[in-house]
Amino acid sequence: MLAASIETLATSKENNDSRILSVKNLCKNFGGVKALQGVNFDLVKGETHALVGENGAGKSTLTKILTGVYHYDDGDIILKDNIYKPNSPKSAKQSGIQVVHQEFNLLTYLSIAENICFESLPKTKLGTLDKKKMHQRARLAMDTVGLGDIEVTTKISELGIAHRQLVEIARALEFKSDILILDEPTATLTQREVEKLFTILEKIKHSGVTVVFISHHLNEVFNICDRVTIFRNGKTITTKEIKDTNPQDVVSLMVGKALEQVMAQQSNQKHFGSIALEVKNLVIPQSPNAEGINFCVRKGEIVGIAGLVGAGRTEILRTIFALQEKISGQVLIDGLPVEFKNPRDAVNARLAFVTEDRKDEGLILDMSIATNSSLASISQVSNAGLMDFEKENQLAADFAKKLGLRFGKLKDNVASLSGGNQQKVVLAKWLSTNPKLLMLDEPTRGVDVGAKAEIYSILRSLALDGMALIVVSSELPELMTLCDRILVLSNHQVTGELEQQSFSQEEILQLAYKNM
Amino acid sequence: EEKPVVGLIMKSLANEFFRDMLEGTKEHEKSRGDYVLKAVGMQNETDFQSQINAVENFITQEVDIIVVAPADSRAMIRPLKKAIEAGIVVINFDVSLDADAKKKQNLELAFVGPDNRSGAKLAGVALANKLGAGGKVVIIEGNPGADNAIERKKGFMDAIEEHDLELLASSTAHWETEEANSVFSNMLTANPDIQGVMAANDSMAIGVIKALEAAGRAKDIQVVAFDNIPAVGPMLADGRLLATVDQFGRDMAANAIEKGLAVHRGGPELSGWIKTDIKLVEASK
Amino acid sequence: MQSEMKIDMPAQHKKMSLKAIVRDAGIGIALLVLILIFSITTEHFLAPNNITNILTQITINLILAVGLTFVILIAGIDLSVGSVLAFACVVAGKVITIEGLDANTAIFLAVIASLLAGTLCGLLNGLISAYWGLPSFIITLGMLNIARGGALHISEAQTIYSFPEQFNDFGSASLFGIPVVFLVALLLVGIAGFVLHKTVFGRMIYGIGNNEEAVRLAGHPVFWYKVMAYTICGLMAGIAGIVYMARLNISSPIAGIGFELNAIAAVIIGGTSLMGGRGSVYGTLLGAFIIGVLANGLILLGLNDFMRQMITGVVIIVAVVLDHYREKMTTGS
Amino acid sequence: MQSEMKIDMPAQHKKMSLKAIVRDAGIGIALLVLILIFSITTEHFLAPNNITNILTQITINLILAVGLTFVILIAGIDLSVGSVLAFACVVAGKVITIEGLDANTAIFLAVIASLLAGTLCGLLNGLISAYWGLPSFIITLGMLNIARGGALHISEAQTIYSFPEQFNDFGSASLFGIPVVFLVALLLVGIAGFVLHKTVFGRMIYGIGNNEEAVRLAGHPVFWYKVMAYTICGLMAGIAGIVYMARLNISSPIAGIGFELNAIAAVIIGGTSLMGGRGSVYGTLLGAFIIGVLANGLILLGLNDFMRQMITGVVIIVAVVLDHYREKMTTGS
Ligand SMILES: Nc1ncnc2c1ncn2[C@@H]1O[C@H](COP(=O)(O)OP(=O)(O)OP(=O)(O)O)[C@@H](O)[C@H]1O
Ligand SMILES: Nc1ncnc2c1ncn2[C@@H]1O[C@H](COP(=O)(O)OP(=O)(O)OP(=O)(O)O)[C@@H](O)[C@H]1O
Ligand SMILES: [Mg+2]
Ligand SMILES: [Mg+2]
Repeated sequence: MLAASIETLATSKENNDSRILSVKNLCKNFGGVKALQGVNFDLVKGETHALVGENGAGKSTLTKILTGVYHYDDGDIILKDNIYKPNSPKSAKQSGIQVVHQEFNLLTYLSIAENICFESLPKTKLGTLDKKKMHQRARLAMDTVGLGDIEVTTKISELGIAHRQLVEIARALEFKSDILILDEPTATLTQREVEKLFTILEKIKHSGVTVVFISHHLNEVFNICDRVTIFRNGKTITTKEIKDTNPQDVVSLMVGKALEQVMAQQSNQKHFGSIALEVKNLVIPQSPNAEGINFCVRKGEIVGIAGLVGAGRTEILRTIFALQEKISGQVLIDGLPVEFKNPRDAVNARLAFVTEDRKDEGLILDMSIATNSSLASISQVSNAGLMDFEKENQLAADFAKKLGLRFGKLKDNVASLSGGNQQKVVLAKWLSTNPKLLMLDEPTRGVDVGAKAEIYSILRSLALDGMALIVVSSELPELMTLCDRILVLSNHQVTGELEQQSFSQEEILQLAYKNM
Repeated sequence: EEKPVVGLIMKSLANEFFRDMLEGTKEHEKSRGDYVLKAVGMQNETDFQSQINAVENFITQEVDIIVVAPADSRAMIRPLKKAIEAGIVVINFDVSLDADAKKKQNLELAFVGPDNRSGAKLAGVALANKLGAGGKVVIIEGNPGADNAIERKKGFMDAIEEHDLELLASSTAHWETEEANSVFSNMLTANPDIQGVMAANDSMAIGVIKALEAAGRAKDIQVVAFDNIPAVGPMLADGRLLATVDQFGRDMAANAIEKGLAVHRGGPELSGWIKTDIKLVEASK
Repeated sequence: MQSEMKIDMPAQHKKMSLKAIVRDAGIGIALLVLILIFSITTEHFLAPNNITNILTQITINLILAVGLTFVILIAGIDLSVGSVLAFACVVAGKVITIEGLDANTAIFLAVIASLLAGTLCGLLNGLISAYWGLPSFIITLGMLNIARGGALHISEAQTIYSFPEQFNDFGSASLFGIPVVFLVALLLVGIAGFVLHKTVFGRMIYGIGNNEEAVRLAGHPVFWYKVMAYTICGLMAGIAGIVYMARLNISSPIAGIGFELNAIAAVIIGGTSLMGGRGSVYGTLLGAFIIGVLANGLILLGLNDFMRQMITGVVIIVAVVLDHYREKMTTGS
Repeated sequence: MQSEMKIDMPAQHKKMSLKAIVRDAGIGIALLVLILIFSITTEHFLAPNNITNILTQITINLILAVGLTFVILIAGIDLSVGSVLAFACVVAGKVITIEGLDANTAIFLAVIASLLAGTLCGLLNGLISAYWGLPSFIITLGMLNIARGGALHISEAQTIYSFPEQFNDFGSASLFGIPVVFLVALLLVGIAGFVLHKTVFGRMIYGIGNNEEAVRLAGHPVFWYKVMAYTICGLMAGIAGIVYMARLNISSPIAGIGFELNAIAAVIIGGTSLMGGRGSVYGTLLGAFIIGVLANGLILLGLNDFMRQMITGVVIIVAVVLDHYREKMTTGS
């Protein structure tokens, strides 16, 4: 069912095919960083317009300028025939531009309803907060994003990352707007939610709202967009009609050269070693009544874990890494049972864990690239407790090179990097510990195609060198290109295990829905 | 000829007793007109360091006379000795430096000031006379560790022992009205048979009297205190406060300065304890 | 999969507030334990008289703590409340003792003066810290000195006294054995609870404490909401100043020294997070009770001053440790 | 665009610390302004004697502030330092006056006792707040009461005095006009700076202040680092206790009341963020100087106490506002 709020989204004016927004030669500097240096594009009323480009190309910066978060230095923006220079998020909203930012902007300890209605909380006649109306509106909005079964009084802190993203989208949809900008809305969603989102977008589009869609998933772009604008290094390269182009072209425009198909390059000689990790009858607090989980990973093998959001994939990794307690079951490393009391034990046993939430758990945003790179391997760059800065810089520089990190100086704060480059720093942090078992939760979330390919080839060569890897991902193509074996979870239970030759999206999805 | 400079080191000027004393010295300075007064107080009563700092600052400024009301009877000895060695005339008033400590440091210094202990005893005796032997009393003490608080408690205890009073409880209220009000209310609950209260200063007595009024016991419980600040005037007038002790604070510092100037002019060195007046002020009903 | 909407909102709503109450009441367990201990170990603890005492004694701390709840919810702090209390108190004392005013006018003007003085200090705290985005700890530490110096300056360090009788009577009046000043404090708790939980302003306070940037991105004037929180805190200190005067019948420039720590303790023991965004003014009420009951009970026990101080410290720590376990139990299950 | 890596790391590194120094020195501008004002308006400000005075006078605050820098860098706070100073001081006083010990043994044991007492209090603060993840504000507020009560209890509220002469001499000794106790404080600043900037431990302190979870996940024993920070803070309070004794030649159970606020002010004015993760102990040094110079200069100016208190408040606020503009200028360009 489509919420009434969406139907009212478009207070549609004359539906002439005119441009409602055009951006000319837009420039923006952050101190010395030239984030935007000549961005040109326009929006036609009612279209769905994709922005693509590598990490750090400037997509989010443009978004923030359009929504009044940053002021621009130079250039022009024309909105509905007027010069547009929003000086606050509020004025942008009043001009009809709504946004879902790439970073979460939720109020963690408030309820879903309060978050959704936060921009204009309903008031009663007495001027107090109208909770009834607020809950109604929130329920409607949650229905539109397919989360009607979650109580709107639930606190955000109790939600998983995907649900949080959907709440953000619900919040943006709740408000009337002419232009809706979605900055990587699908990065944290699984297939099922992505499809749901697309249905919603389709409806919005029909009601005359112009959608700006930012994503690193070109299949999504080609699925739902009318036009695509390509960014490279703070400039727009070109805008194309989707029907006149294809993903290969777009990729080569993005990276400036044809991308070797690393993705397809599957090595054939698979010699797996002994079992590196074995999990026996693992039961976790989130699902105390489920059957135990069993699986193993061999040296040199990449095992993927698929499943819907909330299936419990993250929890398994967190349990292995001793970030949460298990109820029962056993974890064996190299055939020996281990009882990690804390992540420290896990790291000492040469496990590594790239978490799904890099902002909260992965990085120290306000510290330098070098500091973050050496965080888990600090004993390598210190001597009897004394830091060896030269070694540290060398280590960071090595991994930056290996991972193709785009950065200014090693002492720059990680916060100044784009999302994808931040992810590479997380990888650097763990790879520098030279782990035996590397666990990755959504390793390429928000990472651009080029970097993604690089990361894939890095992971593969690590496996070739004998490392055992577990990859949790919501992108089935990612799992299918990367993994030697895929474990499917549904509702905290293993519903299947597929070998490479039997990989298929349909099969995986079927298993994923099995226990729902 | 240049006028001699007097450095006056007081305790917390937030305390109205010292504030009043300071006003007295200002009048004195004006009326004599032959010296320059530099006065320093401290942030709070326990801020000994700032008194030491003040002595050091005065030595730096080469004042001629330092007149000091020590916040701690022992901490000040060493810096004052330094001042004397620098040729400054030092007068100790209000609180006496510790005799034992003085001896250990070989410091000869007279003390100009009241006898807090016998003052408190005067108040205690006034209460004892009213209650008769066996009267049940409590003490509301000043800041623990503060010399005048200790002296006053000793004075109260002297009266209690000599007149066979019964001490039910003794607690600090840190010289403060509100705390005295709370502390005493609670004491009264625990000991409903209290007949008399000895408060180490008037501010605390005000809190005690409010608590008595609230409990409806103002008539049958007697209060004595110390300081004679203006705010207890009405309470003395109508008998809510049985007695307090006036140590003529307004003149105390001025007297000390007077003595210092005399020594500075070449008068004889002072020695021993030059006691200043204290007087029991009783309810006037 | 798409579930139908649940329309039984009232039930849902009730359930939530019940849970919230249990959460808030959590520290109540510590309070009950304290009360139980003192009821058994001392004779007079539950005497009506003593209960009146306790209520009177927590009044001022409670009023200050209510104001601080707003500030702490936005992840700020206000160290100046004790000094502002004294400043407001002295200003009101000067006004109420102006010669030639009739009693009612004097009282009215004094109340206004006190509230204005408090509000002004709070407003300054808020404007300075919010405008420049400076840590409120240091700004209000500055204000602590300014307001205290101001109070001493205005009063020339003298206790101001002899107020109209009606005014003094108000301070010691009681209704069915409950001190009127405590009822005033309770009313303030109620109003604050209403404002925090039932109004848009309240949501903004919680929102800012959770994620200031998100609130700003949602287009709200964060600056003004923050200023308001500090201003309310100042206003409460002003009210506390008047209550102090009415209760003790004097205005003292050295009133309220150290009160800030007690008030902040009440707020934190009451479960409000110093990181902002979480907590409630009802928790603050319980926190103030814990501190008040403890002070009262330990004196009734006849412990010496030093033991009392040590035990107070221990109980403060134990209270938050217990609360931690309770919270874990409720969220864990 | 893909920037090539710069491998000339040494230069890079040097540049960084230069910028860091400029940043730290920022508040130095406020300090210079103060010094300038006092040099012009007062006669004795720049007299060698007076400079010695200032150095002596800031010593204890500086030592406490060095310890607090560690705690504040991990986003904690320690309100107990003033009380812990008194506790350590009294314990040492008891030890140093044990009959029958020869002077050197007595001094040695007293120093050990003081450091142990301080360390113990800090350790407890750290263990309790880190183990249960409780707000250090409230835990150390508890400790404030416990340590003070303990100090009063042990000393029976009496000042302890008459220490060996060597000990007292140490407190007033000076080297080329610089008080030895200040040199001790300066040495502590140097050690703390080294630890914070050059060691793994220091790196972890900054990391925890920025993102505790990330440090934990990287396999570091966050718990122990946090406990260490509080323990260091306690140790510094113990050192301050011994210095207090040496300087004043007494051990007073009521020493150090309110010192925590001054020390925290020094840390914050020095540019360390209360949110943790940002700041340096060199900034703290400047912060302590600002507070000390201000106190000294205002007395030399002969202002009355209340004015002094108000001006102190205003200067504290102005100092952080100025620092805000300086920071904006350096990062903005
Ligand atoms: N607040 C800031 N301060 C300094 N530099 C910034 C800031 N925000 C962005 N940048 C820089 O601007 C450039 C563009 O970043 P932006 O976030 O717009 O990239 P993006 O295209 O959204 O990348 P991604 O796909 O990884 O999200 C990057 O080089 C980034 O480091
Ligand atoms: N609707 C919901 N209400 C409350 N908690 C939920 C809900 N959905 C998921 N959770 C819980 O939130 C936590 C994190 O959710 P998340 O979406 O990350 O799921 P997950 O189990 O980590 O699965 P995955 O990593 O496979 O997406 C999990 O403990 C999950 O059980
Ligand atoms: Mg982006
Ligand atoms: Mg997950």
